[in-house]
Amino acid sequence: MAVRVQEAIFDPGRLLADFTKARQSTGGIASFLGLVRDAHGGRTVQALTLEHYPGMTEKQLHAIEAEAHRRWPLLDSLIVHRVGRMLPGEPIVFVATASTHRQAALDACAFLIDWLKTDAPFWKYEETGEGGHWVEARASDKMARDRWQS
Amino acid sequence: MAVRVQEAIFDPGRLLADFTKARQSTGGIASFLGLVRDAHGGRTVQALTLEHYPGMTEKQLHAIEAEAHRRWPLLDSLIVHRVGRMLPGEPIVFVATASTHRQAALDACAFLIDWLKTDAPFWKYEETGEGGHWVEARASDKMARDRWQS
Amino acid sequence: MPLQIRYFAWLKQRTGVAAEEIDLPAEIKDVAALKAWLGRRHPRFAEACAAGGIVRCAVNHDYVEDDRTLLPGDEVAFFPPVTGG
Amino acid sequence: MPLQIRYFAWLKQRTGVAAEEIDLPAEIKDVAALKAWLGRRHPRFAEACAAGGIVRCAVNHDYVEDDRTLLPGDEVAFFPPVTGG
Repeated sequence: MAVRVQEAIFDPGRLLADFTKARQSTGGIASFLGLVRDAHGGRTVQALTLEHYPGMTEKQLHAIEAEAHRRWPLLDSLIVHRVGRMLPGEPIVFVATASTHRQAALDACAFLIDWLKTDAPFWKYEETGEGGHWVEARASDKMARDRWQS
Repeated sequence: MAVRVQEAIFDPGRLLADFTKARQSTGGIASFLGLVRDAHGGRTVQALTLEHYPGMTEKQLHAIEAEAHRRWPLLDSLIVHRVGRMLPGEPIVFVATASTHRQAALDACAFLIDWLKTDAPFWKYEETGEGGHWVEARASDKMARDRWQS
Repeated sequence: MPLQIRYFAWLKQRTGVAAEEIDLPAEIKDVAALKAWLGRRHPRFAEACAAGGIVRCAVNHDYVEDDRTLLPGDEVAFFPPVTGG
Repeated sequence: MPLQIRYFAWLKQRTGVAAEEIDLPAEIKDVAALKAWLGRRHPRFAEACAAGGIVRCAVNHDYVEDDRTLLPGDEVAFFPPVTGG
């Protein structure tokens, strides 16, 4: 189990390779990688800046990760989220889960990214050709999170 | 879109890194990696050999991939499956999907691995401490596939 | 009662400060009352609170509702719905 | 009618051959009849077919049911439920 919040760009391939090493008993590894898109809502995106709440971010991510381990038989998990300014095509977030059962790995990975999107204190500021603005939360993210309620 | 069936071992990190390159418009990439487990049904697994049906394998994988693209707005996808003899901890299969929408990427990735497990002509032969045997199909794989029926 | 207040994202632009240390009058006992009190210092914060559902609150790094009782030394943060991932 | 027959996984061990070219009598018209006919050549293949639900069939690389009509030159494969991934 690990949570990392960092400004530095990361190499998703390297993260997956490291996460995969020496897994003799792991049946499956699911992962999700979020990237900065060059367009959003019909506007060209020149850069994205992620603000966060240091301290609360780590606390919430650890809580979300612990919840995933409570719900599914996971052998390991990893959440890496960047903050600061980044350009289109750059990675923002990487989530990986390992389990002996593929369904547990897949479900837990989807759960982590859904909950992270609604519960971790990050805010996106977009720079477009028409100036900068804070990205608004989407109702669909809230719905995606709520389907995991039990 | 790409399908590869190969004997050679692959590096999942390298596959994800290559799949991620130059994706300015991609919002999310989901992936699943299947690994050889060192135990199965209470027995120690020393090696796993994947037999397949050359020609039909590729045809079925392409059909499954096309079905995923028909169901979800995918920008790209990749299926890599090994055949031949492999050892615990080695990768067997890697599936990746790219979409502007994370839910499409996640769902299509789960769909691909579920359908692949029931529709692609691969057969596992396990070598254990008690000799070798063909792995039996699991009812749960059939159920996982059937939940995608519409 | 001494409290640490923090604002994030566009709420920070509404108040003009990222953080402030305040000494709360004794009659202000919960988050709802604190929001009203802060609204008198920062009219544009009051506006955002009035809009409904767009100002979230955390106390000591945990999400709380408006009825959360405040204690001396609490770190209280206000921010819009999150948009990470 | 000339046909290519292929067997995979443990069915191949039951028949003792991976592939065979056969010349099918004219009265054998579909997969069901072919299975019965092959069962007379390979008693342990007949056993597997009798067990029900564990012998799958593909013609020219597509899954088919027992009522699939056979055509000259078809490649017909028999195998157990798949276990890849």
